[in-house]
Amino acid sequence: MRVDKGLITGNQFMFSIICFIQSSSLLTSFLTSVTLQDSWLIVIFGAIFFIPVIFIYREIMLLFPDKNLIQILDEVYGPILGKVFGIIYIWFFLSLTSLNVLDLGDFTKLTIMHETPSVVLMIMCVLVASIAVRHGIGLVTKYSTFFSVTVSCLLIISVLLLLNQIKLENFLPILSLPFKKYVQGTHLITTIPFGELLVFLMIHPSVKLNRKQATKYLFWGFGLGTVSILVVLCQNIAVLGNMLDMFALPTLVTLRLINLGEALSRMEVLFSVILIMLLFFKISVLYYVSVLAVSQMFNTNQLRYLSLAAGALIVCYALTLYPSPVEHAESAKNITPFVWTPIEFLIPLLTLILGKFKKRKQLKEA
Amino acid sequence: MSMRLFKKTAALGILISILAGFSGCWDSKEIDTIQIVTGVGLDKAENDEYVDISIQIAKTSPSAPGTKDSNGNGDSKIILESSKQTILEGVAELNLNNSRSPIFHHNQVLLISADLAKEGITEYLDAFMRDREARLEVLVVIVDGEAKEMLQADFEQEKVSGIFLRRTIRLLSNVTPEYSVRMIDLASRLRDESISPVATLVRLEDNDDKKNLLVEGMAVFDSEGKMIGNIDADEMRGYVWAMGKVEQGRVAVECEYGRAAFQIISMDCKRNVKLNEKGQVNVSFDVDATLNIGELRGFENLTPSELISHLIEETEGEIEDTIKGTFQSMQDLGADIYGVGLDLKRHHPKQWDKLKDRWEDYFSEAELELDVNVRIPGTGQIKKSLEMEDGENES
Amino acid sequence: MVLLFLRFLFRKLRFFGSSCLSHKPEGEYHEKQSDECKIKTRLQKSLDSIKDSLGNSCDVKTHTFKFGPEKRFSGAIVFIDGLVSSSTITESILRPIVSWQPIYKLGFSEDELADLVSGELLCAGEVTKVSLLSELTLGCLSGDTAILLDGCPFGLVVSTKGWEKRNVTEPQAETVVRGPREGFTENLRTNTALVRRKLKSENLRVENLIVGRNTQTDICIMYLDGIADPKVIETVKYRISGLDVDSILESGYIEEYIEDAPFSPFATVGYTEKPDVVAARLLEGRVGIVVDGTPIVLTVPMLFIENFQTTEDYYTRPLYASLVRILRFIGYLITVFLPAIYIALINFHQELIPTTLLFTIANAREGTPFPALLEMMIMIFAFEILREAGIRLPRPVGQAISIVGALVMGDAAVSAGLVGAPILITVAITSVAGFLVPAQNDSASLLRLIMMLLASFAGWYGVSMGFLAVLLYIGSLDSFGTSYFDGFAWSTNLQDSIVRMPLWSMVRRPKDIARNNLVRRRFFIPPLRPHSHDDNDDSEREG
Amino acid sequence: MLVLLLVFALIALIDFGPLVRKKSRRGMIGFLTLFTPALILAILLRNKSEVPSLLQAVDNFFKALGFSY
Repeated sequence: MRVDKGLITGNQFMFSIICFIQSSSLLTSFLTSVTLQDSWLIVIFGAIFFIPVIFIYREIMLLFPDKNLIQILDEVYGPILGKVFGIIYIWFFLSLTSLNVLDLGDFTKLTIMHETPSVVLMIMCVLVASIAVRHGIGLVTKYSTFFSVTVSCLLIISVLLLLNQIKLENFLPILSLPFKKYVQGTHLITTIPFGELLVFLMIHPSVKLNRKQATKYLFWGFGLGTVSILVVLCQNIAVLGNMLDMFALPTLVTLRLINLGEALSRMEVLFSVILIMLLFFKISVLYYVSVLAVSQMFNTNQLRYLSLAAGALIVCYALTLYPSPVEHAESAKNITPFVWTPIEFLIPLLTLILGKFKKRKQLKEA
Repeated sequence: MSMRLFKKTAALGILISILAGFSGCWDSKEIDTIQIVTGVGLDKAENDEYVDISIQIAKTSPSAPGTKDSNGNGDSKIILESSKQTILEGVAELNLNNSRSPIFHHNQVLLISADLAKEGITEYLDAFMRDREARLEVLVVIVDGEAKEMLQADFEQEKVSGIFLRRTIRLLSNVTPEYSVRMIDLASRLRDESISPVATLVRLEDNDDKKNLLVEGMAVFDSEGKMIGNIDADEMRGYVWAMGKVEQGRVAVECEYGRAAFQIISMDCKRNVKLNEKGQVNVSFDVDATLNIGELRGFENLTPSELISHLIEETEGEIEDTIKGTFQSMQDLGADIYGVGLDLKRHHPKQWDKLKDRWEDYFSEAELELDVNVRIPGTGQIKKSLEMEDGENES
Repeated sequence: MVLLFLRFLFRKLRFFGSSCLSHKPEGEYHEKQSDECKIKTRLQKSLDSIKDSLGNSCDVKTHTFKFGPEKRFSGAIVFIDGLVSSSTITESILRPIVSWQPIYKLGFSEDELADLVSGELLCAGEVTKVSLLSELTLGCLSGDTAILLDGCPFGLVVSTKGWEKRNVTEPQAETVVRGPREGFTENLRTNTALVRRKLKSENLRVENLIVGRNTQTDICIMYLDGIADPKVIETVKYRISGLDVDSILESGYIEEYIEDAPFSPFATVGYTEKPDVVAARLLEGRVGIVVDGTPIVLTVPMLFIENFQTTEDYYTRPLYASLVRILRFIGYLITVFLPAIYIALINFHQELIPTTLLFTIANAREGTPFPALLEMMIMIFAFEILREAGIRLPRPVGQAISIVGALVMGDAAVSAGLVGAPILITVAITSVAGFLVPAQNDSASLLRLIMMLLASFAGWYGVSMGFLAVLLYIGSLDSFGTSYFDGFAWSTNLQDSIVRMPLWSMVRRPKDIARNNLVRRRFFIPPLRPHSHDDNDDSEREG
Repeated sequence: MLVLLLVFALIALIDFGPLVRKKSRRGMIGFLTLFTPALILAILLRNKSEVPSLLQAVDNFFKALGFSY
């Protein structure tokens, strides 16, 4: 039973993928603290390692064109096991949203509003996001083009403004870190920014995609998103050099260093607001997906009336996640990749294999 | 549908009003309740765990904007002082007994007195890096004397000496970015043991009542942040030329024919560092500079072609001596301000690990190969100076 | 105390909610329904009943006459003086009937008399035979003449409309530098004729509806068959004909009754006074609603972008038109967000202001008593009052009031130290920028207040959250099935939203308005050169 | 504390009312499964009592298994 009848065009789907990946370029501090000046290499490795996973997602999308993830799980694993996996995924979506809301709260507190308690910032953001979620997928992804184009222009402007402070020799020495760091870096980048594309398995039913379109939109979205992460990372490395792992938010510090005379300096408030809007887009997509998953689990189509309750749960859950931002960064670096790997790679792979097997069986019977 | 929309918006409105009412505005600081800090000075207090903090605040005089203070006392700045162990306590104390809270966003410059710098500045920088309000592009300046005095000094161009300092140093940095040492540059050099930090050194000189500022050179620090010496104005030029990226400046040459002064159009220095077979560090600078003849005195009986070739030799010699001189004095101090170690680390990380712990000694025995080539394209507006012979001129 | 207030508010909401939901008709809803009675054969009796149903008002004129061979038959005409043109009555009705000299033997009864008179005698364009008294009175009231014949159960209604009409002039509100200057008038027929003159296509449909019990206003729905979306036409007709209201005096009534988002500050029904705008919108697949008695014509469905489009964008060169359109977008953003940004800057993020400017602002605000928010609100209300006063007063006086008032008041406030100079400049820029997008002036002043409150509460973050909330709210509205604002999504609509692409490249109509007939013209890069003389040069610019 | 309850009451009013009016049983269950944990968490957080975080528990579990850098 289709929970949300909203239909979006292929372009909106692609641009929301781009926005989704771009918004995680804001919080690359966990990556740069692991692999200092080779982070840009890690992004390329991560992208290459992630391409097979995108194939898995695409196959699942084409195998079940009008079923979202929860329905797929029910159909492939049967009612009991399907429900268990469904609950795992709902917990995954909820904690992803809460993590991002927590990041937003910390980021805003660090950049703009130093004394305001981050709870108020979170509540305001979730409140506005609930407006989008109440009106379904159409509204959530409607402004994806607008956001991604604005942020791309912002990136280009900030690179131009920082041109005089970019020192290319900050990229040296290349590949001088122990191999273990590179493995950790790649694993980190494939799970945190890229792995979250799994949520689009919940959104694909409202985009009528054939095989060619699915490939085009998925790969173009993923490609452009990775390119923009690469640009942000190279800018941070080039400007900060060896100070990269000292700052909690390298992107913010790079923006603070723009100083072209009296007027064109101290402008990071301007830039950080636009980055916050991008993070808002990611939060509203994740928030929508969690509400969709919950209402799909109870297969009720009263999606609108669950949004505020889910919002309250997300904010409260976000407050209980980690006692302090330092702990949050610490565990995000070391443990979370392992926690997300099964959810983002192993279970979808298993689902695909079982799904193909079931489909072939059905074809034989019919 | 419309009825639900009305109830929803009304409810959301109430929610927001509850939120707003109950919360109040944390961050809101009305503009007339703040003081704009334009300069911070750190001095050595009597007993040595304390540090004197003095803050320069631009007084927004209630007189109508635009009219200069006629009475000439020109005290458009207030100096607040306090003396505490840590900077935060000092600022908190300043905050207490005064009607407005200082904001550090517009702080232009951080002055540290030389004798405080001798004991080490790393721990003082930490407070400025961590505070969200402080900017990272604040200039760090070492004052040969009292920092507080510098803040109180009153210069003609700019009433507020913080801004005056920033503008003078900004002018200097047109010559080369090396002159203006920002907080982040100093911190990155402090943190990286392969390069030793430098900071601009300034002295306040007051002839009769007029005070003016003399940029004396650079203060050199070791990796723990203690000031171990300084280089004067001439040696500073040697350092700056060796770092490359020079866009302005002048070179004066004295020789038997007369005196000549040149303007530097551009000067670039390529550096590479390698270990020669004896395990000794070999540093090679090759500098190529384009100079314009600014002024010629003497050189009577020389044809322009001879003049040009002669001047090229002279300038190459002059540049070589200055760079060698500075390099030698740095080797005596054992402070690698050129970043020779940094280049080694970047290009040959493995060899750098071997030399890392005793880098000062390796640096002080390093031998320098220098090759300078100068090009003099133009001679300004006049082709020949007045006394020169008229000969065929192919410049 | 808060709880008390909240309970009172919710009781009010529930009352207001229930009354609106259940559509229970209240008492006064039923007026005196005139009883449907047929026309009586006795002439005098039906004349009297018409008279008293019209209440013997002084402008109802009746005239009885005798006609036919030996003046055997008698008849009467009823009309309302002032609505009819007396010359047409005498010429096309009285003269032929009275001077009727039948030459052959009359062998017919009284009731065929009505057919005979209407068929042979009357030389008027529109004659309808009616059998009910109420139709007769309705005809009289709308400027026609009612003819009653003694002994005949049928009456005749002849259209003799001829009241004073305003001729076609240039509309005051939408002045234009280049392009047609004619505007609609109050008369329905003239308006439909003006649009007909623009769109000489046979599939331009004009359908008539009558709404409003007391006003009986004629409403014409105009659309281009095949281009307009049938679903939209059907919704418009359903919503208008379903209106059971007592009066429609202006198209604004219709707009409120049929719009999709009644409580929103954003109008989701477009209105204009110029026929070329209506024609352009009909060509794009919209439906026009012409209301009798008002020059304002509604066009449905409306997009948010239409507020930023003016007719001149399509008549001037595309490059300049795009620049002006971007300017309008920036103008709208300024008028909504500038005061809020100013408050956020000086209260929360002083580091964004360059140092020297910060000193001047601090100097200017040294003595002013009010906090920034209150000061800004005072000034904005003052400017709103001045603007409204400027509009209401007659043209020359109004202009003087608003400019002089603004200058004098601003200057006095600054010198008195009540208000800082920077705030005055901000408010002046805001109110002037508001005129760039006149259609959205009402929503801008409302949003401005909300943004100011958010700015004083949470600074730049609050403003950005407010901006997102407004963006999402606009995105959630829809007007007659099409989404009100498509958020500059990557589609062919981008050709005419932020920038106006050249006409020859705008091949498709707006995607979600003209659903079934998208292609509008063939793509070709002008100029079209005839093939004959350009064989030699290499341009093979194929159409 | 009062404001917290007021806010949650408001959420219930806006969302739970229509659900009841539409008599969609599953919708109500879904709402309650989201609403009650949020309310409990909020009350716990409000009076500062220690709340064990689920994600940290999962992290420690994975760390115990040795899956960590």
